[in-house]
Amino acid sequence: MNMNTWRSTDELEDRPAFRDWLQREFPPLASEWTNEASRRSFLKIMGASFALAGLNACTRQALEKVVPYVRQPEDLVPGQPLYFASALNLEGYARGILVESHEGRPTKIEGNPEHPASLGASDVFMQAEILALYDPERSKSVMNGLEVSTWDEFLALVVQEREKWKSNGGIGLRLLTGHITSPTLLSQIEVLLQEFPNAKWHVHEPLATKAPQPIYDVGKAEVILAVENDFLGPGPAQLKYARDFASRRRADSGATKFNRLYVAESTPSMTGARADYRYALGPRALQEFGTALATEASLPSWGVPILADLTRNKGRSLILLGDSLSEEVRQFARNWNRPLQIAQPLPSNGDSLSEFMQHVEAGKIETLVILGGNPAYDTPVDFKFAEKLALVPLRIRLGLYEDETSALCQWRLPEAHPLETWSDARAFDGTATIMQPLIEPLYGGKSAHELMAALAGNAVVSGYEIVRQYWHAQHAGDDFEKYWRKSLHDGVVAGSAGGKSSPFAPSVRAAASGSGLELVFRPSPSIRDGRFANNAWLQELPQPFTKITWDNSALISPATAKRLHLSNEDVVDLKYRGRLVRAPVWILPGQADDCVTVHLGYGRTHAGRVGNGVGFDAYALRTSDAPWGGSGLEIVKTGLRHPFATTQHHQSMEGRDQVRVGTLAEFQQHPAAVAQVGEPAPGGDETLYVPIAYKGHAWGMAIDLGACIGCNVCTIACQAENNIPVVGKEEVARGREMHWIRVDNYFEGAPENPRIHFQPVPCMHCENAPCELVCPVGATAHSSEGLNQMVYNRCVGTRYCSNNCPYKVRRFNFLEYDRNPFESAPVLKLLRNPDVTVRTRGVMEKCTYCVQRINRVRIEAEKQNRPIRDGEIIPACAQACPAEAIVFGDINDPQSRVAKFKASPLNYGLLAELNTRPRTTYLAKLLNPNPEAEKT
Amino acid sequence: MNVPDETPVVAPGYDSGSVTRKITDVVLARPLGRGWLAGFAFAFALLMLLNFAIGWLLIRGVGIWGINIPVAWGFAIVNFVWWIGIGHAGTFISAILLLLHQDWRTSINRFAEAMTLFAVACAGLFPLLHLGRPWVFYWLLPYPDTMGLWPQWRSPLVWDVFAVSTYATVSLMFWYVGLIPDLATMRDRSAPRPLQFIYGVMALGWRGSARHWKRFKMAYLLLAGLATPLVLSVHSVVSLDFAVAIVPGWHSTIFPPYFVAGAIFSGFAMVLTLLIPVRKAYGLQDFITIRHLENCAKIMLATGLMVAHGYITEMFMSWYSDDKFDIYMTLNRMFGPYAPAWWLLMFCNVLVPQALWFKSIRTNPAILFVLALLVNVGMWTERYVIVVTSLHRDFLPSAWGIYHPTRWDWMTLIGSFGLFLSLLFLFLRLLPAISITEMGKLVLDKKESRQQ
Amino acid sequence: MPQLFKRRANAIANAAIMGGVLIFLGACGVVYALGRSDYWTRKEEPLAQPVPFSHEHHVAGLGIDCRYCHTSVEKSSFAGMPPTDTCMTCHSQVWKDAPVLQPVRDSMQNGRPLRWTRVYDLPDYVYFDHSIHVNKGIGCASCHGRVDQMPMTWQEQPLYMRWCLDCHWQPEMHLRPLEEVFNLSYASPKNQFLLGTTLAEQNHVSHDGLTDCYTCHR
Amino acid sequence: MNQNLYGMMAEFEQTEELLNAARAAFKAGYRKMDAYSPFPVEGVAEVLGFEHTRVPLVVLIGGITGAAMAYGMQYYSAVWDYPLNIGGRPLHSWPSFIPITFELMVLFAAVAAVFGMLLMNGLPKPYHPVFNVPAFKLASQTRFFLCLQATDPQFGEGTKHFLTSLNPIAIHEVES
Repeated sequence: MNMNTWRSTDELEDRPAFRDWLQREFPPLASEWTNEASRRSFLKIMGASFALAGLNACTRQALEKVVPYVRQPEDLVPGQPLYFASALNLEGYARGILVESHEGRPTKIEGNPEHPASLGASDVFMQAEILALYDPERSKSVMNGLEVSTWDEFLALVVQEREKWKSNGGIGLRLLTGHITSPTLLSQIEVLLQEFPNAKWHVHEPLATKAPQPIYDVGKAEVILAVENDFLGPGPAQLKYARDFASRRRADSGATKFNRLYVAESTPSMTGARADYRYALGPRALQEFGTALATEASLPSWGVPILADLTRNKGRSLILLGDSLSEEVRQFARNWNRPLQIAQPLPSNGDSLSEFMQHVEAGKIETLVILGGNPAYDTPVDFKFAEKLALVPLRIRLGLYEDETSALCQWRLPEAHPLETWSDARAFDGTATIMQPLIEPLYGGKSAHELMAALAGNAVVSGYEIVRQYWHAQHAGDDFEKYWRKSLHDGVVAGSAGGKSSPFAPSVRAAASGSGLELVFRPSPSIRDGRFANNAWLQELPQPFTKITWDNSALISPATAKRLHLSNEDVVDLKYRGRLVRAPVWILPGQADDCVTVHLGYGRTHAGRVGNGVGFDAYALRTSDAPWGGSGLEIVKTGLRHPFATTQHHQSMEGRDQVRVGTLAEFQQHPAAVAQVGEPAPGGDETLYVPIAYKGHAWGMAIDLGACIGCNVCTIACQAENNIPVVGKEEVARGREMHWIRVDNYFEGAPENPRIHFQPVPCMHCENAPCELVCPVGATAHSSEGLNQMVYNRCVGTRYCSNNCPYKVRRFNFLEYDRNPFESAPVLKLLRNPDVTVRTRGVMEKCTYCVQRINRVRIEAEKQNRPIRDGEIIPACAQACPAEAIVFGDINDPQSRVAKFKASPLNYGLLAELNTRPRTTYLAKLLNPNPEAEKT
Repeated sequence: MNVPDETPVVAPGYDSGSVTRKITDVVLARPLGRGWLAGFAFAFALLMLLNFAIGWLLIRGVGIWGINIPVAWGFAIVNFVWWIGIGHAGTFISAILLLLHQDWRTSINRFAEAMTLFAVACAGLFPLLHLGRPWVFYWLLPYPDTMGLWPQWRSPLVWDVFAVSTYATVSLMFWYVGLIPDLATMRDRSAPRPLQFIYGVMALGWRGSARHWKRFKMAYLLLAGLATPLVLSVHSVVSLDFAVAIVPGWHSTIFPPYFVAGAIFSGFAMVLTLLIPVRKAYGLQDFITIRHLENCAKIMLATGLMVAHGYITEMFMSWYSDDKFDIYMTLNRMFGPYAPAWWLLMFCNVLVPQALWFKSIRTNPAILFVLALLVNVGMWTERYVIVVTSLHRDFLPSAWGIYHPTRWDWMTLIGSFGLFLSLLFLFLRLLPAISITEMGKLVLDKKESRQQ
Repeated sequence: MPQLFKRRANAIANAAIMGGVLIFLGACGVVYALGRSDYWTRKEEPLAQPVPFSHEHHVAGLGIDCRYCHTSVEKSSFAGMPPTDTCMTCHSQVWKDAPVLQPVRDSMQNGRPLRWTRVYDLPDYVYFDHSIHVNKGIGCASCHGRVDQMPMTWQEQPLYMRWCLDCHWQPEMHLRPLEEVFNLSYASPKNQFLLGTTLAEQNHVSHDGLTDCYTCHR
Repeated sequence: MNQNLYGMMAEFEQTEELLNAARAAFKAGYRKMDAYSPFPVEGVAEVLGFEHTRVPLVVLIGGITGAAMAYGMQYYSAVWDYPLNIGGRPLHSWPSFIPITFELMVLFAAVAAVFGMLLMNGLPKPYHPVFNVPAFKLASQTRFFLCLQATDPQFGEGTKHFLTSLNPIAIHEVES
């Protein structure tokens, strides 16, 4: 009985000796039995452990308590989750969400289908936000210097300050925020600035693009050229773009005419991976290409057919340019794209950071209020923000964490998490969402609204009133209550799209000139600009292409590596414009030659226990004049080595056909030619056994490789849904990551510019499951609906099933991961999905097709005596997928979507020749080459 | 039977009485030697190391080992297969050679059987330890539980449980039955009352009655008859742990015979490794003669060749099957990250035994000893190669991994030697290491055959 | 030589062997029995509660329906434990100041919930759903027994897996008409099998899937 | 002659002597007798009129029982008691049931052999009259003994004389 073993481990844990021992055990870097004391205590425990191992079987189940409410909320049915609509911000832009809440505990975030920026899907940051909510390391109390203070004491201070401001119109009062779209907050700021005309508001957003990109209708584009523009990658509009793009790449959905994607970029991006043609060029070359494109002069030979293709489809073609390209080129592109523009570029306002810094130096600033952000960490290094901040006498910070910026401020106010507060925000297209709290602030945080109200001398009002008042002002009239409720319920404010939105912090144009090695800055695909650095889920999420976890690296091309005699894990000094950063090297096929890409967001010093000291800080090289990189980089080998923890050591397909790719043309000529290759799966009759009939439902899954953009959200959605533990860098390095669905990444062809393939791999739920055959205790067996069941509490941990699984999708609890530093914090127990068992040490686990969801739906349907509808059951991965690449359903029902997918000639089973008869199958990936380009 | 041209299996000039005296004196008359004490102390220290490693294992879990996904089996299974293999020589000698009337076996079968028991004890340890939750090992046994669940009979691991436990039980009984008359002798020869008493209890009051002897011989013969197919089945079942799986490098029909051959191969290597020092230390050269060593060497040569044949067949089949996974596996063994291990095993198991073609080497204890040691290493490496290299790169390149043993892996392996040696030292000290009755009979028969 | 052993040694030897065998068998028997014993399963063991709540009094005496307190039993996996104010709906009038109800009043005042001891405590890896059982015609009494006759509530059934399976293997032996689900005194008729089969027909209770592992374990 | 006499015992040095003695005794009509030797002596038992043993039969029965139980148990649990779909294999996967059937057959047969033998030999029997003879300790080492039991009708005054006629090294009276 695993609960017994738990208890026995508890008994051990209570011994202090053992506890700090465990501390030293994790990370397992620390040696187990170095010093005398622990060795002695060890011998004690060793004795105990034998006793316990014996006693385990002989203890009665302990008595548990059941604790009812005192007053039970009306709409709450104990044991049944509730869903609330809200929104989360990325660089200020809202992505609508639905939050699942169990007895008042938010446990899971899904996209809100009503919301234009999520369309029911989600990105990795949305999924991980739930962990951020409970993060035990968020700042918990108002601090004044080293003193623990209170909100009231702070208000007292504000009162004094206001007297001063009243007298001088707020000279020296400065507001520094990230990018804000919240209508309420904007109006609050406006009010403040009106009251104190001499006060000023500055905006800093580390990843803000130079000029706001309009939003285009990718779904209508026949031809797309993306230059250094990762529109399928993480970003405020990623989910919409991915959905629209994928909708034009489905051979099954009747769309016989694919769109065509050309990508030229310096470092592989999700967009590049999906391209029909990809060109790896350094920033300089890209700039030249851009100019050539705009001027139609001196276009490289490979560019000619592209331009032709674009021109042929003018009006139905897009040129999407990255920020590093010059304004002229971007203007040219904007004009070109106008026909497909769906959302206006948002007007810029607000004062720049450079101006702010001048005022700081000039000593013009007396009181600085920093709302969120983390400028001390992520402002351009040439601003020397951190050291100059001391010139400001009074520094007030509202922040989620005691981070680098907080460390420099006297007054530090704990900020409430978006899931804890009333607020609102706009999506990229202006659609407003009213954000409602799911839970009382866990750590007594305050929202920006409450702080602004306080500054405006109106400290008493609650966040709720502030937001409500704002919207009441927008929608006067007696049906406001209805309007309000509807907006809350739907998660979008009707007709708010295109509404007035907020400033972008403009950053000066990138200089793409000079010579020598080039440096390219990119946000980290996992932790973005560093704001998610303390989120263990994201840190452990294998980054696309490199599959590195818990690190960033200097990405260089194979050729460059050869030239500089560098190999993976070599540590080098990056010397750039008189600054130096020490970084480990990773050789990335598809990276442009003589160009080094570094991911921002790492090397945090005040992120928290999870994020501190992970990777190196690339901001230390990032200057205000060239935020996306530039020339003049020097690499000096140090001779040191830095081990990476990657989850995929082998990225060549070894001539095997796990990912099957063809062209649209091939497919249209011989539909079977693309997917039905290699050794065929044995037919159903080629068996000595009596085939097992699955009479009722037969659950199955189809994954469309043609749609997958490799965004990783399935992995993290699964982690959130199934209580999958984080194991830490050491364990990942040992090959013990626990993700139930992994996104395999293969490179095909020449290493300088290979084709890149993604392949999400969950459990295949084979009908002839090899794993089941070898389990000595029947801990894994087949259900009557064809699920490959894994019963944790029966598992004895022989691990034979994993050995015999050709897909290696099974995961083993080599240690008591639930007790490691990433999981052990008591508050994290609130995060657990109550419908999924938390696994103990020594048991196997794997993808269950989210059986808890299947059972929930089945029970509801049974209670209503009706059949289960197609699409009613959605596993976490499928629900999160922005490209709708994962389809789940009943393959016995010919009308179901999954059955239709599986009927497609593109459908194939992974390693089906082993006669495992997988229930999870794949749809081959189709490319749409340009006949002319083929000629050249 | 007599083989005039060869060195005798017993040096001339012994009658049953002197044989008895010489053997029993090893235990009864000989004082507690410094050598024995030192040896035992060393073995016991290793045993404590094992204890230590196991304790930590139970507290922290199998994660302290180097295993991972994909290589979910490591040292534990390698050691298990290796030890169980070593166990096979004992039964082979005492059962199969008995049925074949190889009378030279008499002077070494007792010792070999003891070795078998201890090896099986070591082997039995590992399947338990390698479980993620060892405290529920009993779920592998059929018993009427409150869950309504049973073992999953299609799993080779369950077959293992039955095969190994049967093997252990039968070997133990075989060994003990053979001991009974000798225990009677010990009872009657030992002076101090307590000793007499202990041996007396163990001898069950054996008095050498003719009727008893008749039944005894019959039972012993039948046990031998049963042990023979058993010993073959046990390692076949062990090999099925691999052969039943679909992993390239495991999924092969040649495994059972080639594992059995390998087992006997390594078993005899271990017999030599132990006999050569022991016969010297206890001056038993007259009973354990060069002839014995040479015969063991011959068997090693034969089984070694079978093993080599196994290797070749494996490689041939993976080429002949034209299965891309299998071919890759074979090449990966030769040239992949674990190539050194593969070449080492080829050297130890294929090349080294060829030296045994030469009588001069077969009859040179010193060289034989070194040779046997090499074979022991080789056979361990073979299992390592089979377990690890097959797993670390199977079907999907994306799931390929690498395995490095941790210090806890090594401790457990080395510790198991401690267990083995401790038991062996105690055995040498407390029980007649050579079958007295059979030797007595043997010298008598020899005398008769000489008289004729 | 004088005999090493006394005459009776033979008897002793035989006795020892016999005894050994018997003790082994005995031990097995004990373990077997213990696993099924009421001690081990806590069957029929009345547990101490913060308030000596009597189902007998409330159900038999006052005729309060199960669902009055266990409100979510038809809707949710969890049958629901009555919040304090449910108790107070009556006990603000009757037994207003009975000392035994002090904890209830305290809870109401200081807003701290009552902490009852679980009587039916399934292991954490077992997922039981009340609503589906109730909606498919498994009576409360089938698992909870005659709570209307329990002054102190105890666990009526052993709750080990085989017990669950007995019903999941043969639901028709336990199904009752839906209107009888909350009737504690309902007695299954002689032709239960026939009745059960027809009920299974009506309420779509199918055998396949009932004994899948994932039905209860995830 | 004294009442509590178990029998008379003659001590020999050679197996042949024992054999001849036994033959003679049998011819002389002695039946209740036994021969003792440190190792099995060919033919003595037969001479004493002990032709064949039932050990093989016991083993056979043991083996059959083991095999039957093993297969029965597997069939019952896998097909009848809790049928599970394991990797799409038939419930009655008889080939997979063979190994355990074989192993348990061997186990039961072996156990039957050992315990059958001990039981039929009436062992353990720590106390036995023959041990009363001091010289008998050599029976497990170098000497061979023939013991005529007092309960034999032939046993009487003549017995000692008869034994002397076999010229043993010594003759011992065995106290019961």
